Amino acid sequence: MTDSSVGQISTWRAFTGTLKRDLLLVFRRRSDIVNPLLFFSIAVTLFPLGISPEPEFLSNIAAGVLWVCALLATLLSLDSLFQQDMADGSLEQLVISPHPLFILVLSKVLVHWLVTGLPLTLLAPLLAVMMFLPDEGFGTLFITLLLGTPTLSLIGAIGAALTVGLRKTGVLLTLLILPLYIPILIFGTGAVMATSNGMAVGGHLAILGAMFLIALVMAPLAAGAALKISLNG
Amino acid sequence: MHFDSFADFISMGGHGLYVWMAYGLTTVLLVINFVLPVMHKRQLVKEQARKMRREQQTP
Amino acid sequence: MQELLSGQNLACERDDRLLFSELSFSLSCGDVLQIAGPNGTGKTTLLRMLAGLLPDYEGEICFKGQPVLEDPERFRENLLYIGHHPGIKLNLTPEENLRWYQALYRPASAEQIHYALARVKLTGYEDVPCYTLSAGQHRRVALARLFLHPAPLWILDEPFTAIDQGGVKEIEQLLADHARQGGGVILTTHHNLSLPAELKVITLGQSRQQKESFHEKDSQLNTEQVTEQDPFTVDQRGEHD
Amino acid sequence: MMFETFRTWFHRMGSPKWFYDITGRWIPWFGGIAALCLLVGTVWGLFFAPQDYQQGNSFRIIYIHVPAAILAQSIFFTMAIAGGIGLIWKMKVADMVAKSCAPIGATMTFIALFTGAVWGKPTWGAWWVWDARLTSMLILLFLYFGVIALQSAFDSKQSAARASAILSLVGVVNIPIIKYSVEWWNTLHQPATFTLTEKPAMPMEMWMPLLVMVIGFYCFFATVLMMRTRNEILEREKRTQWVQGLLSSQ
Repeated sequence: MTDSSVGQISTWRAFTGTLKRDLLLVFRRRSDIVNPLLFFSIAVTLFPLGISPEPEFLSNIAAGVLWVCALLATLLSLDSLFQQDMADGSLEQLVISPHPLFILVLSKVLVHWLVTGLPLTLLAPLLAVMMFLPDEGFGTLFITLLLGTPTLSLIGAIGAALTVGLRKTGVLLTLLILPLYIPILIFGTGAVMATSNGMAVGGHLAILGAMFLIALVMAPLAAGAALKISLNG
Repeated sequence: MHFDSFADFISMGGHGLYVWMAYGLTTVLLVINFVLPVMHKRQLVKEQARKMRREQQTP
Repeated sequence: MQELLSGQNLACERDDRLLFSELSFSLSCGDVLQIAGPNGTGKTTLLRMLAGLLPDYEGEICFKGQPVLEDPERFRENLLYIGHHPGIKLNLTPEENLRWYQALYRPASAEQIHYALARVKLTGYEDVPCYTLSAGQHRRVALARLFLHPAPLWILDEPFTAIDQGGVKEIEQLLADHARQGGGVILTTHHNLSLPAELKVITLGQSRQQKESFHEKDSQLNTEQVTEQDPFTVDQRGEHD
Repeated sequence: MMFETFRTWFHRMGSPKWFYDITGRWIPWFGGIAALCLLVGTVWGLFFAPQDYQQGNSFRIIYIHVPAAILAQSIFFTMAIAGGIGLIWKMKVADMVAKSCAPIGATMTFIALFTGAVWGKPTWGAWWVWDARLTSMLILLFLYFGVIALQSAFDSKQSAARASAILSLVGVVNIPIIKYSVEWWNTLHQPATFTLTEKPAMPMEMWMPLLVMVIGFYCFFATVLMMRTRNEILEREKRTQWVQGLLSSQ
């Protein structure tokens, strides 16, 4: 035993410590960042190939396609959110640490957003060019993704936490989470379409913001409760 | 009574197919919903009986 | 001696299967308590329950006389639990792994971490990614936390898994020291512990043996196996899952 | 006093045996009322109610579409509330009630969707229209499927009940948001389509049978729910003496 119990237990330090650890882990395995981006680009490319490369048509569906693909890319990356921690036993350590579990969940979700949601948001304008998104739509697309992707990560964390203890997850996570993503999709694309039509988007953004806040308050709690259940699955 | 004849009633003013399809499927589904738990219960009773017999054979 | 942890009438049922019931124990400061019993009798479940990982159980667990559920945070601050899986990230170095654990509890300086790693014979491995280390070394990284986190109560699930004989001796010494300094240890192990202090033992699965006669042969075999179990067979099993 | 009575009732409700006994007495009543109401409502709706001046006789589908749609939503709420009770107070019976809700709710949602689509054909000329009500029903059906799939993915019945309780609570929070956003989306894409059921004022002869049908559907749900929960009790408590005695006496 050491006689140096100088430092005090601090939830903030636990939050930043977990944040740092997870970022370091992602940095060591960069494919976790790159794969969702590749998926996003490939999936968007399929639409002109599968439907029609005509600029006028593409500019009509651009917002929807970009949003749907960003949503699916997020969804695919969610699978691994708690999987590693479950397998190596550090999830148990998170749960019995002397901190509110939802804070630590929040830290993991933040990392997930930083390595998937944020890069997707940054990449989206580039793909929007290829999809002939009307010029006015670019700003709105960026802002809606910036507001919407954290909500996707938060809600997705609930599904990831519910399914992490199962032997074969398969498409279950998708089945659980996709219906819950629909409102975000509707308002995200709605806002971009509205700007393209020269309408105000303040309302859409406010609703997206409200959904983010609701998810921010409730999702970590639900995910925390789900993790405790999954540990006993 | 709203309809003049039975044939009139069946045809529903040309919408018979839709009305009867909706009512038919609903009836089927409701009946299935009712029958499933009944069958399940019977199965549980049967299983218990089988278990009893097994226990009697090998005390 | 002051009472550290106690359980009254603990019972655990998992999916309609009763693992144990009416289990009471008391762990005072200075005690080492071993949970023994054949496989599948709920040793790990009991440890998880005591550590607060199992939400449904009957009975009451008290930490220093106060029910754990009344103030879980205080209990958790005073607990060090090392589970079946050591909780080591393979892509991080031992030092980074320990740094995260210390962020959850009390921060430690690099010197302290190096000292702890030296105590578990990992000097020179501080900066090596854990995936290059062996299973035994992973377990040692986890055990290094015992030198860093001054919690009075240790709950250790098979701490000797994959550890060589010399290491086992040292850890036994460490447990004895911890007990002498007023701490308490609860552990499961298949080793025959040789501790200078008195060892309390709870054996699970006895009542079941009486009830179900066909288990008897099994459990007799088990008690013999326990004494002879080779650490290396455990090692291999550990690596498989 | 009130509170005490409620607490003892709540406590007794948690005992599977008590629940089994009391619902055994209730089932004939609920079942009887359900059969009566469904029969009366159907005959009344099909034979006697006047036809709609715009939609003609296809309007008669309302007598199953609307009750099914109402039930689809209330069953989800029931499921979430029961799941929440099971989660917070660790009440086994509540878990079983929540589990039994899911298949009935999914059936009701499917009925609402199917009848809506069939009704849409003569009204809009297409089997499927992205109407706000139908779209939210479709999403609700997905939510039900999610709960059922999660329910069956767990080995442990306890964990299955808890996990699906969390999912249904999350779903309940989301249902109003989904409904609102789908309605908003609908006005954006299809301005001024006329909806199937929103009539300014329905004459008495039209909505009375509807009321009877709604009551009938509710009672039907209660009956099937109790039957399913009772089976669930028998299965999960099959090691207890009273269940073994009860099953072998039949």
